[in-house]
Amino acid sequence: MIDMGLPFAGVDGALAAAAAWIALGLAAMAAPASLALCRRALYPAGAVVGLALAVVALGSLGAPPSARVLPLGLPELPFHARLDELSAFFLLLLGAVAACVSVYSVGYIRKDDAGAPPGLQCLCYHVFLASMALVLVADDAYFFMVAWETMALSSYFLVTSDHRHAEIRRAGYLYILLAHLGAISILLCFGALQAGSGNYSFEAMRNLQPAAGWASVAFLLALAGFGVKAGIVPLHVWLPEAHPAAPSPVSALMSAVMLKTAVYGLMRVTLDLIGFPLWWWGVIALAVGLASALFGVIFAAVQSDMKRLLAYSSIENIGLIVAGFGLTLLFRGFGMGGLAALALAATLYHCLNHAFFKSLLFLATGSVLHATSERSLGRLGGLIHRMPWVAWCALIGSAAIAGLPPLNGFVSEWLLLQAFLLTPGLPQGYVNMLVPVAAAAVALAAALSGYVMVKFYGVVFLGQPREARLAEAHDAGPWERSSLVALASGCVLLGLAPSAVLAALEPVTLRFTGYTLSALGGGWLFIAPIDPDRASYSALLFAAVAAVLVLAAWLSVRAFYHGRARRAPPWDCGYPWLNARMQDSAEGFGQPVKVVFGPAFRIEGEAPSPRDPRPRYRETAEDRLWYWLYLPVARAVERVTALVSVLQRGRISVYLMYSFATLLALLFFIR
Amino acid sequence: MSASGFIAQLTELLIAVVLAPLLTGWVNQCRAWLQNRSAPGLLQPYRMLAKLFEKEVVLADNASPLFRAAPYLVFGCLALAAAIVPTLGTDLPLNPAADAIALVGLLALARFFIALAGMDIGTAFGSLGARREMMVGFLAEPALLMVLFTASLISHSTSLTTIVETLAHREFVIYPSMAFAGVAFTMVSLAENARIPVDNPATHLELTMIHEAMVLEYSGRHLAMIEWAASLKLFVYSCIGLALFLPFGVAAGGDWLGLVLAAPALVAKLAVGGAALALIEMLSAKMRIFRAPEFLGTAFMLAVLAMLVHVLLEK
Amino acid sequence: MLEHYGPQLVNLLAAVLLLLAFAMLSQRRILSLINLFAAQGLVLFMATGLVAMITGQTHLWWSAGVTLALKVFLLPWILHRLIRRLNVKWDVETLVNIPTLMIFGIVLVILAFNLAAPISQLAGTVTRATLGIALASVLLSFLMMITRSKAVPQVVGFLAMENGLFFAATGAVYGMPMVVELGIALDVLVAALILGVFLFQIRSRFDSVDTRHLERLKEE
Amino acid sequence: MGAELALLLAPLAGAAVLGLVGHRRYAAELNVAFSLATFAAAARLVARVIEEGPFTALGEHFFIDSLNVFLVALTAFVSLTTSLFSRPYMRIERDHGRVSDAGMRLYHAMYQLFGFTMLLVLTTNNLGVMWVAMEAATLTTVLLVALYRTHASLEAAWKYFILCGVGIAQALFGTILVYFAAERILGSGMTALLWTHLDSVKGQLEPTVMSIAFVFLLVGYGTKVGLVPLHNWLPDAHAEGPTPVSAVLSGLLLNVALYALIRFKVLTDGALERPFAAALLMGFGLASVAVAAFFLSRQRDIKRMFAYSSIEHMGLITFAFGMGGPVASFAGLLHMTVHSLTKSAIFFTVGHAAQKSGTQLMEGIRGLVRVSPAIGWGLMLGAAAILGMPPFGVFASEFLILTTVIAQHPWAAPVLLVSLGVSFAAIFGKVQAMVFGEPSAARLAHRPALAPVFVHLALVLLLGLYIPPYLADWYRRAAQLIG
Repeated sequence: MIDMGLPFAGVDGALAAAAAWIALGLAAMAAPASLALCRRALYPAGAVVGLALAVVALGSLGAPPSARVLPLGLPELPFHARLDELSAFFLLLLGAVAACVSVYSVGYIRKDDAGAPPGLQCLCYHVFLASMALVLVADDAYFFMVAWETMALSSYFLVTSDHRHAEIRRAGYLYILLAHLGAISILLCFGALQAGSGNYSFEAMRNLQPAAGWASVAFLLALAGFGVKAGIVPLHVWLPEAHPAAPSPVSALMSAVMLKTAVYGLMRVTLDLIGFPLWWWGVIALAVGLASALFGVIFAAVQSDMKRLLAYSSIENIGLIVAGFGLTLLFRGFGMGGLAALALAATLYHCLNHAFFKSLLFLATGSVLHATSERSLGRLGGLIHRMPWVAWCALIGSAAIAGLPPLNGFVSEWLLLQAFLLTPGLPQGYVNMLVPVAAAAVALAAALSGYVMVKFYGVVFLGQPREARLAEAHDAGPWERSSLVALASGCVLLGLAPSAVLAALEPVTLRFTGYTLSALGGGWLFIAPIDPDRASYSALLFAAVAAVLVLAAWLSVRAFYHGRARRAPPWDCGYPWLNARMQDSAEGFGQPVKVVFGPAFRIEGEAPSPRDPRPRYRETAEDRLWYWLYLPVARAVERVTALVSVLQRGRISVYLMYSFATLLALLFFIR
Repeated sequence: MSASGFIAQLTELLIAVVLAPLLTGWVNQCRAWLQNRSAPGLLQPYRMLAKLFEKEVVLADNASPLFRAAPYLVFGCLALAAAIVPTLGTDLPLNPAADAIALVGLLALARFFIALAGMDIGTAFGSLGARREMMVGFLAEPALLMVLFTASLISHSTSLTTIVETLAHREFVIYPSMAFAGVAFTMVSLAENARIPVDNPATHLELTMIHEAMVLEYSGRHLAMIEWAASLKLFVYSCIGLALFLPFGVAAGGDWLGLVLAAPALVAKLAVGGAALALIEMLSAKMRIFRAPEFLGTAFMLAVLAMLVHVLLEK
Repeated sequence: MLEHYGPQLVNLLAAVLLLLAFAMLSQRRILSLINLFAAQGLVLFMATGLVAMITGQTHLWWSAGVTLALKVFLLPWILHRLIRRLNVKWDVETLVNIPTLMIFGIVLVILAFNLAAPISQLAGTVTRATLGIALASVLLSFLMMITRSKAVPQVVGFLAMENGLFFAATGAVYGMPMVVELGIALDVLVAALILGVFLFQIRSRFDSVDTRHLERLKEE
Repeated sequence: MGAELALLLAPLAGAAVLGLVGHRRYAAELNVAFSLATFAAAARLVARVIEEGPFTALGEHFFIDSLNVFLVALTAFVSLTTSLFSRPYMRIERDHGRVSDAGMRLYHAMYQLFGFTMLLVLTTNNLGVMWVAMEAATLTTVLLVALYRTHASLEAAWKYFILCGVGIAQALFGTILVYFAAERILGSGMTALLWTHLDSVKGQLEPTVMSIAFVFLLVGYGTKVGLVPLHNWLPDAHAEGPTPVSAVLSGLLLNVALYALIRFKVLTDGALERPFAAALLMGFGLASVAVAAFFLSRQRDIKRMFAYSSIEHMGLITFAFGMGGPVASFAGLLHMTVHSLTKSAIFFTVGHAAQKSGTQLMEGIRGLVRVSPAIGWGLMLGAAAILGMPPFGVFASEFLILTTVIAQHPWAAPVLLVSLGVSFAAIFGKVQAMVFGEPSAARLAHRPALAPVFVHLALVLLLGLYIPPYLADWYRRAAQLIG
């Protein structure tokens, strides 16, 4: 396990990083209109800070928790900050991703006179980063909520930075509204946890043991509140709207890190503050998570906007994470520490992986967006020839997110499935029944994500360009390139060195489940979560052998035969008039999923008649939940409003009558 | 790893790579007999491979490096898969490196690349084939995984060799779950190997073809690699089937005699299996492409059912 | 003699006050409404004076004087000028039918008495019974304001309510301290003046002082 | 001695002077100067209370303690900033010909007089005088609301006058009853109306009388606080008066009325052992929050919408005081402060926004950040603050209130949840539409005064992150007083 002594307490380092980010943001306000300032100085500095934060977090993973009280906040309740293993892990994630995204932003931000001035965006960006860091180190309810809502507000401003488009405004509104509702529910969760003691510091909540009833209320409130931010079904509606609306670096940050802060909050409340999860909480989390996973991936498969597709895929991954977390709770609830450790490790591992490949893909879409100013899959294609760097990095990202060995996505799914395979040991009949179904759902989601990624990559980067102007597309600049490469290599490394990652995760699992994985065997080359005889996996060996075999095949073909190749127009079964419109469109590629999972969608569209001279085909697959859940609520509110406004009809004698009636009623009431 | 293990591993790999086309040939021959046609020679696949290797490659103008790399990647993946599955002995050094889940992942990796290669040229057929292949994949892959899970629930391990040892070398027990799993596995392997009733390797009808549509643009050595990979895939699936359902005769760790005896046993089992496959193909009719999801959905459900049955009856 | 009859007289005046309140409640014509208001002021003045005589509290004389000046002369005069200028002098207001109004008024009176009864027992003053009547007249003038749709009657009702309050102060506690009395009186005067100004402005805007024209600000 | 006198005399003198020269060019500066003087006096008073603690002055006619001194400071401060804001604002109004010379004179005089009456309500020790001053405040603001002499403004002023006049009359009856109850212990005369004396003997006050009295006072002063269902005058008056007046109305007058109510609540609680006043306050507070929240989403006039938001927040404060206890009362006082700061800031921006786009209807106001970023961001941040978005101070108080509610009265939590959610949806949706998007606004004749806006928001932000110890002590002491 990694242990590098820090000269100072980890929490101070984290707070310093947050302060530095805020300072950078404020510095941008010195010259809000100057692009050069942000590009030359602030974003690079931000990247450095992110790197430093990552180092600090890595260093304090092994170290004992460090706490600090700031002279801010409410009189009785100053800001408590504390950095324990869990915070350290998520801070590591934040720092690494933030560094890459900041580097990318240096190359990404352009002069845009219409949207918000660059200085303002820089401010919001860095405040966003800082608030996420503060969320992760906050150690009392008030500090946590302040950081949490600041995060929501700053990201809202980032999402709406180009607010001239109505749909972007709508997306931002939906986002901030749901975020606020979630925040209120989190607030109430803390209110339930402090149980009338009036002490809102997490320390106090840790110490006092709420009654099971209150604890369950708190858990459900937390699941709802953090679930909104994480985007689990049915609270996900804001996510596919907001992520595409935001500038790509922001989408990357939101998807890669912000969703994880919600996971962090859920873990913090359940495993740490409450401390004694009940097993049925795990069942709920499991069910919700799997539902989100399937929902997300199914909807991702039918999207025709590349950023929406990635947003839905985020819902899927978060679903898997929540499912893994539910499994952790299940094991904890039945007191199986070792298995809980396994599930927790898988969950955290997947958080890390998702942070890497999802930010990689979002940044890649950002480069595509800049090169082609096109987001719709229907007008892209063949970019692997125009922008090879982006294309190859994106290939790694896609393979990783599809959960293919030997990349990182596979490792976490492998661990997760292992955890599932161990559930038959549970002392609860119905849960045992649940397991095969759950495992099947996970497998199905994984396979479908492969489908989605083939669609995404194939339509964007392969085939023929669907528009003429894609020929002018240029590859990403050096800054963007370097950050893409960094993230891609991150995906590879996380995939090839699982034992190191698991070692880094040990302190977390040790603190929250009392067990570690490496204690159960393995070694540096193999990972064997339970025991080597039961299951083991060595990405390195695996990849090496595969590479050797591929190379051997190639070389021997070269050796025994020849390497001659002739270029010619595509054959296409001899059909001579091939053009780009003959390829599958994004909708076409989604068709099988629409057919197979028809009931999940609310499909409407029209097909052209056979002898239509200019045939047009339109089909939209919408989210049923929108019509089942959200619109009815809105209508109900409308109705109540209409009812209430009867109070204000403008006639003065009626008003007088109100106060008269009130008076008389009260006079009766007291007699 | 012991020397014997290493040798066993190597021989397994070589046998797989060498024998795979033979299996394909054998299946075709059986089918021809059943359709009482005069069959092509047993070695026909080898001849075809040799011919293709000799021919020069004709590449589409806009073929990307991915297109050229894909055949080798696919071949490598399937070769590795063949190496993982215990066919002769169970003392394999590669075994701890990759278990059943990794095996499925490996097959998925191969599918991923072949599908991307199919989309690379941007022809109507290519993307159509890729789409259908992935459609088959996203139902077949989890089904296969569930089948393997059933086995690993029985043997409390996902490592293939442990599974085989459990099934082969303990006293014989009847596992009802394995019956479900067997049916599911058969359906999956039919679909995965582009066999009737899901696909028909013999035709190039755009209405029906899946696998062939993806590889239409390939020629020469690339096509050869892909064909070889296809027969390797058939071989791998047959071996998985044998390992799960007829694991008898596989040598336990490191006894040379066992290894020597295992080889003929394997050949015999493959012969039977191939014949059975041909028979199934004979008896069933090609189904419409959108019936395929139902077919595979059934397989998936059966596999899940198998797990449930295990949890219910065999605890 | 005075000690003996004084309280009874005060109670008598209180009864008259209540009677006047009912009269105002049922009065249709604005002109006579104002006269009734003036009469109420007079009764109030007499009551205050009487109490002052009984108790010999000097500041009550002051407030009696103020009442005379304000409620009997100044305000009625202002109102008279007002209605002449607005020439709504002969305006007749159509109200909800009077019997129901009467019944409701009686209910109010009962409530007020019930409410005041326990308090009056505590009162150390000779005129303890008057509190209930004062409360009743306050509520009655409130009711009157509700049932009137024209502006001037509402103003009158407002001022009548002030009368009731004054009477409550006098009857229950021999009047508030001087400063407060004066302050209240001043407020009432200013209020009346402002109301006058308003009525003219409203009139000049909508050439009518019917508050039914004042119903534009509302929620659809 | 002296500070409190200056505090009252400065605005009075200001009213007199501006009554004469209020229409001159320099009148606005004079207005600012007098407000500044008032603020200076308030500051001195604060300093004195900090060092000496509560004291009475001018023969017990005035009483300064931690409860009212912070309100005095707040009032003086906000009226100062508002006068700064009204300088350019009223000039623009005058250039647009909406206000005549006489109007300006009236405006400035009444502005000062209004300040005077509020300070009198706050500082006086005599409950009768408190009533008189409250009525006077009504009268002055009535004139201010009617300033434009338009149909709407006259209607609003009339309703305001009648409703609040009647309400205040009930309050007078309540005051008389309190006097009645006190007289039996303290004897007839002035002392029976002095709050300090009443407070010392509150235990012996007759319960029945006090409960009836409190009902009348609640209906009376509650009308001015704007508690549902006595609130009907409030949206009209806020929407139709000049914006500076709306700012001081909802930023200060409501607070002052609530202050009066609290003074009586203290007495009533002392007299009754059962939590009678508390229950009433909680009920009315909750009703106001819920009803106002649902009113919000139908609004088309921007000032009207924020008027309803004021009702909501006053309801929340009342609810907090009703809950009582150190935390809730603390939160209520904090919320009073941040609400008046934030809401007045919002009205400042709203005023300029309306002037820019020449309409108060929200569909006519679009894309403010593009035309003038300062106004746009001011409005956006102000709205975020008033909606309880951290790190603004409103969140601090709402945090305390909500967490206390969950712990003490869980049944009320869902109501508050729904209301807060609905009001957030309504206000934020409309504000976003006004601030963002394609602009629809013109240039202004005079440079808008936005310093006040950002000063207020900065203060609110500060209170969200850090509450200075002496301020916290005030709140605590005041909270103890309220109980």
